Amino acid sequence: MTAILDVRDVKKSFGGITAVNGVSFDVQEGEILGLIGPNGCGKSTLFNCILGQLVPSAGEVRVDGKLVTGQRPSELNRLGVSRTFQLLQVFPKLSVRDNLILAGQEHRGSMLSRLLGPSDAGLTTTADQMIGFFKLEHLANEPAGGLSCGQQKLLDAAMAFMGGPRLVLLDEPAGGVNPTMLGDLKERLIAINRERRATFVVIEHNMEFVMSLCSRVMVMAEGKVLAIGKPDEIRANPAVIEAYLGH
Amino acid sequence: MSKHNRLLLVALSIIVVAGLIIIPMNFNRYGLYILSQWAVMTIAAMGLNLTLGYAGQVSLAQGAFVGIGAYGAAILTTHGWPLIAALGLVIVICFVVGWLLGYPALRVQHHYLAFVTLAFSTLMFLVFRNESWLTNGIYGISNIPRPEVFGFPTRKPLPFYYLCLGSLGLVTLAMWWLIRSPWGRAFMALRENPIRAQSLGIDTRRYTLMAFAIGSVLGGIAGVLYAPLTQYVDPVPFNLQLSLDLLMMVIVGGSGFMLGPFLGAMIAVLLPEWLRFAEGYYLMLYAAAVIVLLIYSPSGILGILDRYLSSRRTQAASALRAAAQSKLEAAQ
Amino acid sequence: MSEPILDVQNLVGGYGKMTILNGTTFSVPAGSITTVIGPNGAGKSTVFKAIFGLLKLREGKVIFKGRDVTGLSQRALLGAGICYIPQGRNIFGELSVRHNIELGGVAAPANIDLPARVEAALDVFPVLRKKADRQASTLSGGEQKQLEIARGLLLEPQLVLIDEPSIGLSPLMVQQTFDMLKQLRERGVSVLLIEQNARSALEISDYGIVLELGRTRIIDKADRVLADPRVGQLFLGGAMEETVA
Amino acid sequence: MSNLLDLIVAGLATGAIYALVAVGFTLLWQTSQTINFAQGEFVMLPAFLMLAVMHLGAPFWLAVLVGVLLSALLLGLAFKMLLVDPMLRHGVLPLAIATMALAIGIKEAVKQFFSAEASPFPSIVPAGDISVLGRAISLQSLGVLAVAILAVVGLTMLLNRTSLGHQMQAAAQNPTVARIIGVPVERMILLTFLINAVLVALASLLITPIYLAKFSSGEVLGQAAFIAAIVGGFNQVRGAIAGGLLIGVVDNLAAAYVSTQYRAAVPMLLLILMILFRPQGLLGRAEERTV
Amino acid sequence: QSGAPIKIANVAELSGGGATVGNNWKNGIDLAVEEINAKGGILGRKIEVSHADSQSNPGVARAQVQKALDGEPYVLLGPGYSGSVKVTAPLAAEAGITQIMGGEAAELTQAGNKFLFRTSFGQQSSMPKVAKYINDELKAKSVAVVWVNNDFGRGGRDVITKEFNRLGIKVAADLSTEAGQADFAADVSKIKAAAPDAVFIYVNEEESARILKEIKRQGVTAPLIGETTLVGQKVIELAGDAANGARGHVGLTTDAPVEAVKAFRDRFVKKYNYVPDHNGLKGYLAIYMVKATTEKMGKVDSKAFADTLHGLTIKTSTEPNILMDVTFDQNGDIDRQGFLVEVVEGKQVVKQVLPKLN
Ligand SMILES: Nc1ncnc2c1ncn2[C@@H]1O[C@H](COP(=O)(O)OP(=O)(O)OP(=O)(O)O)[C@@H](O)[C@H]1O
Ligand SMILES: Nc1ncnc2c1ncn2[C@@H]1O[C@H](COP(=O)(O)OP(=O)(O)OP(=O)(O)O)[C@@H](O)[C@H]1O
Ligand SMILES: [Mg+2]
Ligand SMILES: [Mg+2]
Repeated sequence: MTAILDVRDVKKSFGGITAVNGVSFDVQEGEILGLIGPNGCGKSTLFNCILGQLVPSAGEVRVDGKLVTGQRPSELNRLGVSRTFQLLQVFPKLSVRDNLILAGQEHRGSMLSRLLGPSDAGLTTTADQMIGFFKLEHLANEPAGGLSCGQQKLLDAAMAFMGGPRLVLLDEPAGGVNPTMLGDLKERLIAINRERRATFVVIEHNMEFVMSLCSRVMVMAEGKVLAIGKPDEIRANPAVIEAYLGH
Repeated sequence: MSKHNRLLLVALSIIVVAGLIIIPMNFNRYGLYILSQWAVMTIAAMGLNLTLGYAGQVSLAQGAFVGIGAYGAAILTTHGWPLIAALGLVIVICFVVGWLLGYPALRVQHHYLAFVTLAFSTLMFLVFRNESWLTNGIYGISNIPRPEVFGFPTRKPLPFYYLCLGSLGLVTLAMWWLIRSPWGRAFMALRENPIRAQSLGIDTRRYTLMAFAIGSVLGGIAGVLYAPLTQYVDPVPFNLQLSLDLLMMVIVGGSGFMLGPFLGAMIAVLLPEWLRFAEGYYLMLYAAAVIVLLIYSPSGILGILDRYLSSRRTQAASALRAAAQSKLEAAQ
Repeated sequence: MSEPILDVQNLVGGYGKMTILNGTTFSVPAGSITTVIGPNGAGKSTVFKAIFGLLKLREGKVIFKGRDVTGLSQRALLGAGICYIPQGRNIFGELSVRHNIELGGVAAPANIDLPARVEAALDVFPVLRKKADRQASTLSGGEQKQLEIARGLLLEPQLVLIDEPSIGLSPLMVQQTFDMLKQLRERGVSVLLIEQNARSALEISDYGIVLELGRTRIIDKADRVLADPRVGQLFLGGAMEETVA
Repeated sequence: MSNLLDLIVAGLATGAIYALVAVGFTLLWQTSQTINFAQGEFVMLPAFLMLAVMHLGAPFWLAVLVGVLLSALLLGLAFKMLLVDPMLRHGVLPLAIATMALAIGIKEAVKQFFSAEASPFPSIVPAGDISVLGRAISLQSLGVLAVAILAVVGLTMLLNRTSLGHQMQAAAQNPTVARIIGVPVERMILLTFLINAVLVALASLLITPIYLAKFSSGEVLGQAAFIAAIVGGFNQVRGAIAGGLLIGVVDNLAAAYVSTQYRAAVPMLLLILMILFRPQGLLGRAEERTV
Repeated sequence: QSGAPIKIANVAELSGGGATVGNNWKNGIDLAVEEINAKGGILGRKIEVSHADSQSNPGVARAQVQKALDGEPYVLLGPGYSGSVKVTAPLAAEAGITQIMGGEAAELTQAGNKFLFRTSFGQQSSMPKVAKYINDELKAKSVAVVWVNNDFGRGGRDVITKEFNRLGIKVAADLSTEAGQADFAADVSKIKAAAPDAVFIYVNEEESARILKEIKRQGVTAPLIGETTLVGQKVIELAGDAANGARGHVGLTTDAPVEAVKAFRDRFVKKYNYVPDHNGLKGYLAIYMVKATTEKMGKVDSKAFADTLHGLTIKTSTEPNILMDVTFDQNGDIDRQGFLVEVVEGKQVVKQVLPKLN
């Protein structure tokens, strides 16, 4: 069985600074991989390299065994790979509902049918379900820019799921989200993972969340992989404790 | 509530359209000419509104496309082509050129893009002026015939005005359809947050190029009408100033609003005419009016309306919020 | 309860016609850490903006050390001894890291030794020292947050308003930040904190406030808030099977 | 190759003028994120203010003084309060359009209240040529170049080395956050526009003797300066010098070696290529990290 | 209703690229109207002129002329740009209104329009005189031609190169320049490289001054010949001693050695505080053309106006303010005295008077 995501020896440097320094790992279909590491160790940069937002200085990225290094983010998204962002990334002047429809529309029909077909690409129901789940009903018609930080974070996550992706890379989805809602989010992720065999890679600093969600955890430090293993092993790894977790 | 609003809107548009058809019937030639000019400029501004207002791509080249359209129509119709054939050819040319002009937008944005399009605009002006074999250079092309539409001649001002108005109507319908389709939403995504858009599978390259191409086509269509309207084209009207004027129409009307260009073109074409009574001061008054308008509503005339609508919307949201039951109380 | 350093009385306000704060009232005892918790969109950040003069209030008053500071300019508030570290990313991307930190001292009185304070701040955050001359926008998310905290504390205020500092920080850094807040308290500085990382925050706090729909629902000692079963269930992720309203 | 040298020196002289106007452009961008399409008219106007004062019988030095003050008042203070304040928050375009309208207004006003004719303007730099690289170059051009360089050096020092400069930049990049940390944003923006106003008055004083006082002379200057600013790198004041000089020289070389009919286009085409390969401009910095 | 004012409409380049032209033209008109009205008007009726701005844009010009014609004026004045004339002339002709304009392009009067009249020499009559002078007096065999690339410059250039061809003179360099151009180094260095026997310069006043300065700086010694715009007082004022030696054919100039012209100039300066260029004269003369023609007809009749003006000779003896005797031919073209002028030590010196043809 080939891995759904296979990263080989990816490097990325900016001028003299090497942010990602030869990272290799793979993710099997249906897995939930956690990605942790101290601030500035290169996690987000690694995501950006995988997803085509940045072109890696070296190395290869494969999705389903197909080489995708250097492909544009939109092309990757069409392959069923979607993501969320660490910093808030919504469409501030569009309504919450339009944000969600937008997130799914390119996965429906052809370019032409999207011009001639219904204006919501048949996504209003799906979008409203998402809105309901994240308790944003009263804001559905409000511009997304007016949401609170935590709400925008949730909207960002919701957008990542609108296209029915097979692989989702989440960059700190829990940051600023209320713990109760976070519990719901975790349940939801697990449900999607079970039902649709969707695969997740999650960057997160919230250990409780990572350790209870992920089947495997990878630790990065200074642009390299420090350790990779089951949550319990990682929690007990002295190197990880020293570099990242603290006492 | 919203159904009621929609009904009101439909009624209002019918009144406006009827007004535009009936009232000018007893206008003099000058009035009809100015109104036709307004219709033509509205079409061009609608194109720029798509490129700039919806898709967020700054373009200072819209005037050049009006020029391409006007010269295309002038050259072909004076060589005996029917205007409709010229229109077809112009649409193809503008689409292709607009598409190509979009490529720099894939690499650079904002003022750099403004510069690239400005350069294109300058280049086109020089081509119109210098390539005399094609455009008759600075002397321009005169005696451009007005077309026959379904057997009706439009030589007289009134029928020609109806031709312009009809074209405007068709373009508006097409534009309305485009904007409310998923394409329209994708264009806005391009403007709001291209990075997020890309990661949602929106092919920002293709949409950017499309925004340029379609916007340019509208510029070309406006040009095709401009040529028989003035019956004479020379390079001067299609210099950078026209692009800047069109930009002004879009911003003043309200960029990113469907009806913005209508009002913007009204300000740019009709307002100076109304101010003519002030003789030597009319352009000063005009400038002052534009400035005051922008001070009052920096998001353009339709920004005022939008502020009103959105405040009504937030009121509704506020009510929803107020009605929400406290979880704590529910738990008690 | 000791003498309050900050007294927030019956704040009513919001964005445009949308009312977010519906009579928010609470006070912050001097020399304490007070944590505000509540669901997303409850209006926590909005309260901070209101206190710091960034929101037009329709009603209500903000009293700082017995003085009405409602609607004062930010510079005046900084001068009075309040500083505010907002949520999200708030750096000047095109300036260097060092210049960003230095800007934290803009409102400082003339007699303090700014360069020394900048050095001290860089000592607290070694990552920033390492990258002091880089353009701030190139920092990673967590590093940017550290930069903001360093910049915000440069004036050595008497009251710190800090909105979700833990977002994006590694567990080690969260610990350090909380330790730092504790140290501030030891020096007599009062801290008003918003946290979704509510358990850890309440553990270091003296008081806890639960904010919901723009109203303060519970104000109590932190340990009592932590122990309150309703709070645990609704806002600390205690129970997962919460029913959707 | 003396011909080539001639062209380069002449191009540098013209380029210096563009550079001097462009400095204000880049300054406004770096310290308030605004684009002033009336910058050319801003340079044109002070000369007329000075002429007006001279018509009242005042000596030249007094006219200059009054001109600079008036321009600080009109193009600095009034401009900032009436146009910039209400529009700054709404992004670049509304203000840019308003300045386009303002340009029309200024042009028309000068035409109406002064004259549509060009009039000569006294030079504070002695007229006459000196020989540079074996070619005659006017002292006036050298004066322009010197002031442009001084302005750029001064402003660069101010912006990059002083806390005041950092505050100005901070106020431009993120006004809300700047306010939160105590930057007096209003005052910084005012300062920006005052500096620009004094700069344009100075430029007017130096350039008008060469370009003549004419209501329309701002059009060419403004456009050239806009282009120079972009080429040099919008976000760096020093880019204005490089951009201005480059445009001046390339324009001359294009006219001499490519085509006079297309002379306006040749430098632009070259520069488009440059922009596509180096989008941040000659001396600009790369745009910041986006994700 | 003989007391009602006579309505005349003027459409000119009051703003945009031609603003200097248009405003001079307008001021000239206003001055003449003021004079005539002060003396009781034409046939006892006052003149009332309306001014409209074409923004130097043919499209706008068309609108304004349309508007003016809808108001049924007695005569239409302007525009000054040939392109704008071209787009408006058919409208005036259709309405049967006489149009007295400022354009100088050769072709304007050759399209058989019976209602269009010039106020100055068309290029088809001025350029051959310049070419003849270059050929006969300077005996130049090769000439560099510098022209401004708009309808004015291009038109002149096209006519004169045709003349050069006819006379067997070689065009050594053909240099187009831009309106408002500041830097002529490249153009002059090309002239220098071509080493012509003479340089023909056909650009506007300010650019004339700039190129003269540059020519001096680069040490080009060939004789410089131009038209009205090369040797005007304005150019001399702006170019200083670089203007010395420049020669030109001048059809209409405020510096003409004619007393009436000098008096006009003084009146103009008194009213407007600056010295007009030839466009100021053109506007002034346009109004006196209307006066003379109307008085000749003895009635205010817009239908008969054009017919009367065709073939009419207006003499200074009957109408002193026409300044110089002038005759209009069947095309609406003009015949009048001309001058060959040289700048000597900062002064215009008339070298030769080119008499009226008939
Ligand atoms: N565009 C850039 N230019 C220069 N350096 C960069 C750039 N982007 C990232 N870096 C550097 O690369 C390193 C890794 O950054 P990255 O954002 O990947 O960290 P991270 O692991 O996501 O950290 P955090 O947990 O704080 O988000 C950092 O040191 C950062 O300064
Ligand atoms: N700039 C704004 N414009 C309009 N509405 C806003 C704006 N900012 C916040 N709101 C609204 O105000 C409400 C409260 O927002 P606030 O940011 O105070 O929430 P919060 O309690 O801080 O939430 P979080 O925990 O997610 O940060 C939200 O419902 C949001 O939609
Ligand atoms: Mg990160
Ligand atoms: Mg918040």
